[in-house]
Amino acid sequence: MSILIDGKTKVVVQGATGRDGSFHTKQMLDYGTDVVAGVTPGKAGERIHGVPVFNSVEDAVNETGADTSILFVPHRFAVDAVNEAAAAGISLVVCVSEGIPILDMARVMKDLKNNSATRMIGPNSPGLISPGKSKVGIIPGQIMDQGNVGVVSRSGTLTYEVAHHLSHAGFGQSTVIGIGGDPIIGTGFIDVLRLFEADPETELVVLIGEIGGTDEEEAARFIKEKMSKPVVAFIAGQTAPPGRRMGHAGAIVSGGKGTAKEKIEAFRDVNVEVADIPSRIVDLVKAKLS
Amino acid sequence: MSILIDGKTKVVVQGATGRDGSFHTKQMLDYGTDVVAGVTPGKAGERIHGVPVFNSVEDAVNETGADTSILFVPHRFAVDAVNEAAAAGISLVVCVSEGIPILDMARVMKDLKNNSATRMIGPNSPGLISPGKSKVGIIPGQIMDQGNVGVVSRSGTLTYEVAHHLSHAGFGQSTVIGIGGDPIIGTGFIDVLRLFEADPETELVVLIGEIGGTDEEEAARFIKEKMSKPVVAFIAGQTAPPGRRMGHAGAIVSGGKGTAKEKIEAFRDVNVEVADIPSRIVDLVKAKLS
Amino acid sequence: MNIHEYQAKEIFRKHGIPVPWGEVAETPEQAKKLAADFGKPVVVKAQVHAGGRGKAGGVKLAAGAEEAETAAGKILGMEIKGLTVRKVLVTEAMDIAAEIYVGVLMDRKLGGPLFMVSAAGGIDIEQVARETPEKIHKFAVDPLRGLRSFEARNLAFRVMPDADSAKAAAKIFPCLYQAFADSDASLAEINPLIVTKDGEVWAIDAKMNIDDNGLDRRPEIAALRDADAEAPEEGEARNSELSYVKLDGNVGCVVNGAGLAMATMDLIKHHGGDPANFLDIGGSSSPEKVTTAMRIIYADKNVKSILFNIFGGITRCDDVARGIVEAVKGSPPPIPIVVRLTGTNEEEGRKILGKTDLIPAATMDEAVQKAVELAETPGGTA
Amino acid sequence: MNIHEYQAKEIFRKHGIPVPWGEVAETPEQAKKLAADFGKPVVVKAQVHAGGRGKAGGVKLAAGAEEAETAAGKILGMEIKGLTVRKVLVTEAMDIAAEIYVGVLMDRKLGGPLFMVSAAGGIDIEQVARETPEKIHKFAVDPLRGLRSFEARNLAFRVMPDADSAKAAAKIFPCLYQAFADSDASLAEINPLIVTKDGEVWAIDAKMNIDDNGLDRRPEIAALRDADAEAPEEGEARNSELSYVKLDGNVGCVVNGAGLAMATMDLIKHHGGDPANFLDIGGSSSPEKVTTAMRIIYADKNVKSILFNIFGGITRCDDVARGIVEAVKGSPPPIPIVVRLTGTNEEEGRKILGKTDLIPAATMDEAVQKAVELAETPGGTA
Repeated sequence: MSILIDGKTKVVVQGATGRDGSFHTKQMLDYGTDVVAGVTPGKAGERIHGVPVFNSVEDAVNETGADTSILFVPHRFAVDAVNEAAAAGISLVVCVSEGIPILDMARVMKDLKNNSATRMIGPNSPGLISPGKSKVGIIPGQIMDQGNVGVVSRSGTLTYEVAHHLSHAGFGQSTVIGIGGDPIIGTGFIDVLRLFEADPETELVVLIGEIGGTDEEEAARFIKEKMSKPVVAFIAGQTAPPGRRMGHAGAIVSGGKGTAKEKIEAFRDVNVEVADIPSRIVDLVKAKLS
Repeated sequence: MSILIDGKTKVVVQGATGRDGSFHTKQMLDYGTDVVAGVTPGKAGERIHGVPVFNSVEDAVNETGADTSILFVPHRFAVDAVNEAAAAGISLVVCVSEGIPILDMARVMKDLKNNSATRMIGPNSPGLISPGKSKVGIIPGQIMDQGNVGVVSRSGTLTYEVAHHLSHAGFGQSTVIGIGGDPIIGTGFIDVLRLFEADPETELVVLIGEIGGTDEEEAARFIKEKMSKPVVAFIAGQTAPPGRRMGHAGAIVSGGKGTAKEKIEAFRDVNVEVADIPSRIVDLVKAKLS
Repeated sequence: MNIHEYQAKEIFRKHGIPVPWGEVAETPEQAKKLAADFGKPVVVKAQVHAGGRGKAGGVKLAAGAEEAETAAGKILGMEIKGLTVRKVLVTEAMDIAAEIYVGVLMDRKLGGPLFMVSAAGGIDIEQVARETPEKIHKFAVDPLRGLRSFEARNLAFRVMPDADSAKAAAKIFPCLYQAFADSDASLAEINPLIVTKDGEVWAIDAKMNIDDNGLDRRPEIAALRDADAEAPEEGEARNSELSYVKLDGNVGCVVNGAGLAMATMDLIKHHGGDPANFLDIGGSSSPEKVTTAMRIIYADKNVKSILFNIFGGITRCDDVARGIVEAVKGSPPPIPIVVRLTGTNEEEGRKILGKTDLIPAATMDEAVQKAVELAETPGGTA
Repeated sequence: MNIHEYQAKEIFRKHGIPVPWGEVAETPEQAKKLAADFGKPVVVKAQVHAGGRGKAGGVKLAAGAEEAETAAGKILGMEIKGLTVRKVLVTEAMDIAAEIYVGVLMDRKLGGPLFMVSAAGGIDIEQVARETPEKIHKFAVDPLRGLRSFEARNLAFRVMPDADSAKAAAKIFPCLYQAFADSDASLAEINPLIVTKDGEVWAIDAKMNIDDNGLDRRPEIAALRDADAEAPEEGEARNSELSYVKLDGNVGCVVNGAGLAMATMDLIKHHGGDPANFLDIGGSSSPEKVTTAMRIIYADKNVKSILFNIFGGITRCDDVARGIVEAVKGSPPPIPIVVRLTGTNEEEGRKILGKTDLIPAATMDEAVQKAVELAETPGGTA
C-alpha cells in the first residue's frame, strides 16, 4: 500500500514534448512509473521516449486508460490543463507549475468541486512518489527507499533533504508528497494526513511546514482529534522577516499571523515533536519507531 | 394531495410592494394561500396587506420559514431574485417575469444545478394552483375547482380557458401548472408528468402544448414509457406561419421543426388523444373518467 | 431578430475572428468603386434575411470592378424567398483549400448553448444534420464558463485538416462563443470557416440571430435592426410591447396570452374564418396598449371584424375594457367588435363596456363564431 | 506587491466606485497649488506602504492652500515604519456622518475570496477582528460568479445606517469585488466608506495589495510598482525570476526551493551565523539565473562567504554548476564559496565544478558550518 499512487497508476504527461516534460517523462519511466501517454496539441502520433503522444487528454484517456496526470506546461496554460484533465475524467492531477494567479486557483478549486471528482495536488508542487512503485512529479527517485514513513510537505527540495536523511538512516517511505507552496492548493495537510492514517503501510508521518497561513495549526488540531499514528514535524522560516514573501507565494508572515513560532507551539501543544534542524528529524523518527 | 404546493406551503413574495406584487399578494391571500412574507429591499418593517416585508429573502426565510417564493420583479432583476431565493434555501421559486434573456436562464439553470436543490417554475409562467389549498402565481382562483384532473401547460390564459371548461363540466383539478412559454424553463412537461403520475389525487392529466421545440414529442415518449394514468392533450398554433415567433419566445417553428402537426402526431402515436378545439378537451376527459 | 451577414461579420471582427475585407454597397456604382479601390477579385453577396442565397443567384464572383458592378446590378432588387435585396456586401474573394462549419446555438432540449463543428462546411448544415449527422461534432458549452481553450482544441482537432489550422481554429472558436454570448444571440454561425492554400484561416460567411429578450440590454445590437425587413405595424407593436404578426385573413384578433392567441387563430380557422393577425397584448396590460393594438388592427384594411378574447389573470379585464372604450370614444367603431371578457375583475370590465356598441360574447367559441360571421357579412351586424 | 492609496483609488474610480477628488504632490508647493485650485478644505495624506499613517502624523486636515503647504511640508520626508514619504495625496475633506469598513481578501483557509463589512469603520480592522469579531460580517464570494447583487444588498443592509445608504453601498460592493478580481488583488479595502450628512456615499480611503503571480497578465498594474519602496537588487532579482529578499547578515545563500532556502537561513542562525539574504533560484533554473544570483550577492558588501545549497529535482545540478563556473570564470572568486550539490544530474554537476577553487561540502549541515566559519574568518579559507 501507499497513498494516491502505486504500481497500478497510469500516468499521462501534459506538455510531454517540452524541455521539462520530456526530461521528467524519461525520469519517471526510468523510475518505473507507468507513463502511458503524453499530450501536446498538434503532436498526436509522435512518441516521446517511446510513449505515444496525443492531441488531448481525452484522447489519451480513451486510448490508454490513464487515470493520473502531471502537468509540465507554462503557468499561463496550467489552469486550462487542469480543467482539461478533470473534464477527461482524470482522478488525480499533479500541478508542478509555479506562478499561477491565486484567483485562478480559487476558481479552479470551485470548478473541480462543482463539476468533477478530480483531486488536484499543487500547484507549485514537486509531485509525489511511492518508492519502489511509482513517482508522479519531479522528486528525485534515487534518494527514496520503500518503507513505512509517510512524508508530507509544503516544500520541494526541503522534502528531498529530509527524505535523504530518512533513507540514509534506514527509514524508507510509503509515500512522499509535496502539497505545494501556494496559498490555495488542491490537497492540504489534513487531506494527506487522513490518507496516511488510513494507509496500512504507513506507520509514522513526517510533516514539513513553513511560515504563512494556518494550515499547520489546523493540521495540529486534526492530529490531536483524528490521528492514531505518530507525527513528527519541522517548520521552515524561523528567521524570515515578517511581511516579506519567502519565495513561495504562501510563505509570508502577515498581520503577525503565520509565524514559525506559533506553528511550532501548535504542534508541541498536541505532543507532536518538532525538530530544530532538518537533519534531526531522523532522531525523532527513530525514537518513535523503535 | 396535489403536486408542488398544498395547504402547508409558506409563500414569500419577492417584489411584494410593487403594483403587480401588491395586487397578486392580495389575490393569493384572498384565495387562502399562506403568504408569510414579502421582500422589497429597503422596506423591511412595513406591511403589505398585513404581511410583513423584509429586506431580503434570507431574512424572510429566517423569520417566517417560507419555503416557496414567487417573483413580481421587473425582468432585468429576475435572475438576481431567483438566485437570491435559491441561496436562501427556498425549495420552489415561481418566476412570472417575461422577457428574460435566454442565456441568463441557461446560466441560472446551471447555477441552480451546481449550487442548490431549488426547483424553478418558469420564467414566463402564470404559476400554479392546487384548488382549495393554495395558489402561487397569477392564475385566477375563481375558475378552479378542487378535483382529480392535473393540468400542465406552456401557456397562461389558454390554461385558464381549459380549466374553466373543466370546472364547468364538473371536473375539478388537483393542480394546475403553467410551466412557461420560454425556450429554456426550470420545470418541463416530463418533470410535471412524473409528479402527477406519483400523486394519488390525480387521475388524469391534461397537457396543453404549443408550437416550437420538441418538448411535447419527448413528453409523448415519456407517457408511453412511464405513465399509467391517462393523458389528453391540446396543441396551439396549428395556423401559425413558420419562422415567426408567436408571442412566447419558445413558440416558433424553425427549420421545419416544432410544428403543431408533428406534436399532434407524436401524441396520437402513443394513444394520447388530442382535442381539435379547446372546449372539446372536456369531452376527452369525460370519456376517460367515466 | 435577424441581422445581416455584414453586421454579423463586424461583431465577429470585434471579437477577434479573422474576417476578410468587405464593404456594403446599395447601388451597382458603389459596388464598382469598392471593388476598384480594393483592386483584387471580390465576391458580391446579397444581404437579405433568407437562407439559400447562393442557389438563388444572390452570390457572385467578380474578377474586377466592372464585373462587380454587373453582379451588384443583378443582385440588387432581386427577390429571395419573398424578400427584396437592398444591399450587397462586396468582399475579398479567397482561395479555399478546405471549408469547415462552425456554429453555436441555444439548444432548448439541452437547456444551454450547443457548439457544433463539421468538416462538411460550406453547405447547408441542416441537410448535413438530416443526412449524415455523424459528421457534426457537438459540444454542450457550460454557459457559466464559456468555451474553454481545451474544449475548443478538442473540437478543432476533430475537423481541421492539419495541426496548424486546428490550432488557429481553436483560437477562433472561443471568440465565436464570446460573440454569441455577448450579443445575446440564439445562433452564431461561420459557414464556412476556410483554410486557404497558404494555411490561413478565415471566416468568410457569418450568420447571427439575436434573442429578442436580449435586445433591451444590447442597444448596439438592437440598432442593427433592418426596418425594411418587416411590416411597419410590427415595429409599432414592438415599441408598445405588443406581440403582433401580420397574416392574410380578415378577422382581427386581440388576445391576452400567446397560447390563447394561437388557439384563437386556430379556432377562427376551425369555424371557417381566416385570422388577420396574431396579437398578444401580454400580461400587466395598460389601457394604452389596448388602444395601440386597436389602431394597428384598424390600419389593416383587410380586417372586417375584430375579436377581443380576454381571459384575465395578470391582465385585468377592467384595464382592457377601459382601453377599448378609449379607442372607440367619440365615434362608433368602423367595423364590428366582438368582446369576450372573463377572469380577474371581469365584473368591472363588463360594467365599463355596458353602455357601448360592442358585441358581447360569453365564451370563446361564441365570440369566434360571431366574429367570423360578421367578417363575412359586408357591413352587417350579427 | 503593494500599491499606494492614490493608485488604488484610480482603480476604484475606473470600476465605478465613488471616490472624492484628489491629486498627488511631491513638494509642498505642488500641494499648495492643488489645494488652491480646488478651493475647498483638503486632507493631505502620506503615500507610503505602511499602515498606521494617521497615528504617525501622516494625515493632516488643511482648511486652505497655506495649511496644505504646511501639512505637506511636514509629511514629505517623514519616516513611517522605516519608509520615507515621497508623495502626498491632496484630497477633498468630507463631512462624515457614518463610517463603514468594506474589504475583500483572498482567504487561504476558505480557498477563495472573502468579503467583509463592518459598521465599525475608519479604525484598524485587525483590532476589530481581535477584540469584537462579531462586528465583522463575512461572506465567501464564489470566484466563478463574483459578488452578486442580492449578496451585496444582504451585506449592505447589515452595516449601513439607513435604507438609502444601504442601496447605494450595495451598488458599490460588487464594484469593489470586480476591482479586486480584475487586478488580481490579494486585498482590496475601503476603510472607511463614508456616508455624508447629505446621505452621499464615498470611498475616502483605499488599499490594495496585488498577487505577484497576477502581474504578468496585468501590465497596467505591474507599472504601478514604486521602485523607491524596495532595494534595487530586489528589482533585478525579480526581473531574472529569482526570489530575493535582502537581510542584514554576512552569509550569502543561493538555494533552490523556498522551503530549503528558509531552512538554510534557519540553519545558518542555528550554527551561530547570520544570513545575508533569502535567495531561491527556483525550479527549471538556467545557468544565466545562477550568474545573476551571484552578481546580486557580490553587490552586497556585507557578504563574507557564499553558500550554494542545491538539491536537484527539476533544477539540474549540472545547470547550477555551469552557472557557478560561468560566474567565477577568469578570476578567482573574491570571497569563499561553499557548494553543496545533491540530486538530479549530481555527478555531472560535480564534474563541472571539479577543477575550480570552490569548496565542496557533502551535506547541508557541513556546508552551512563551513560557510558560517568562513564568514567569520576575515579573508580566510576553511
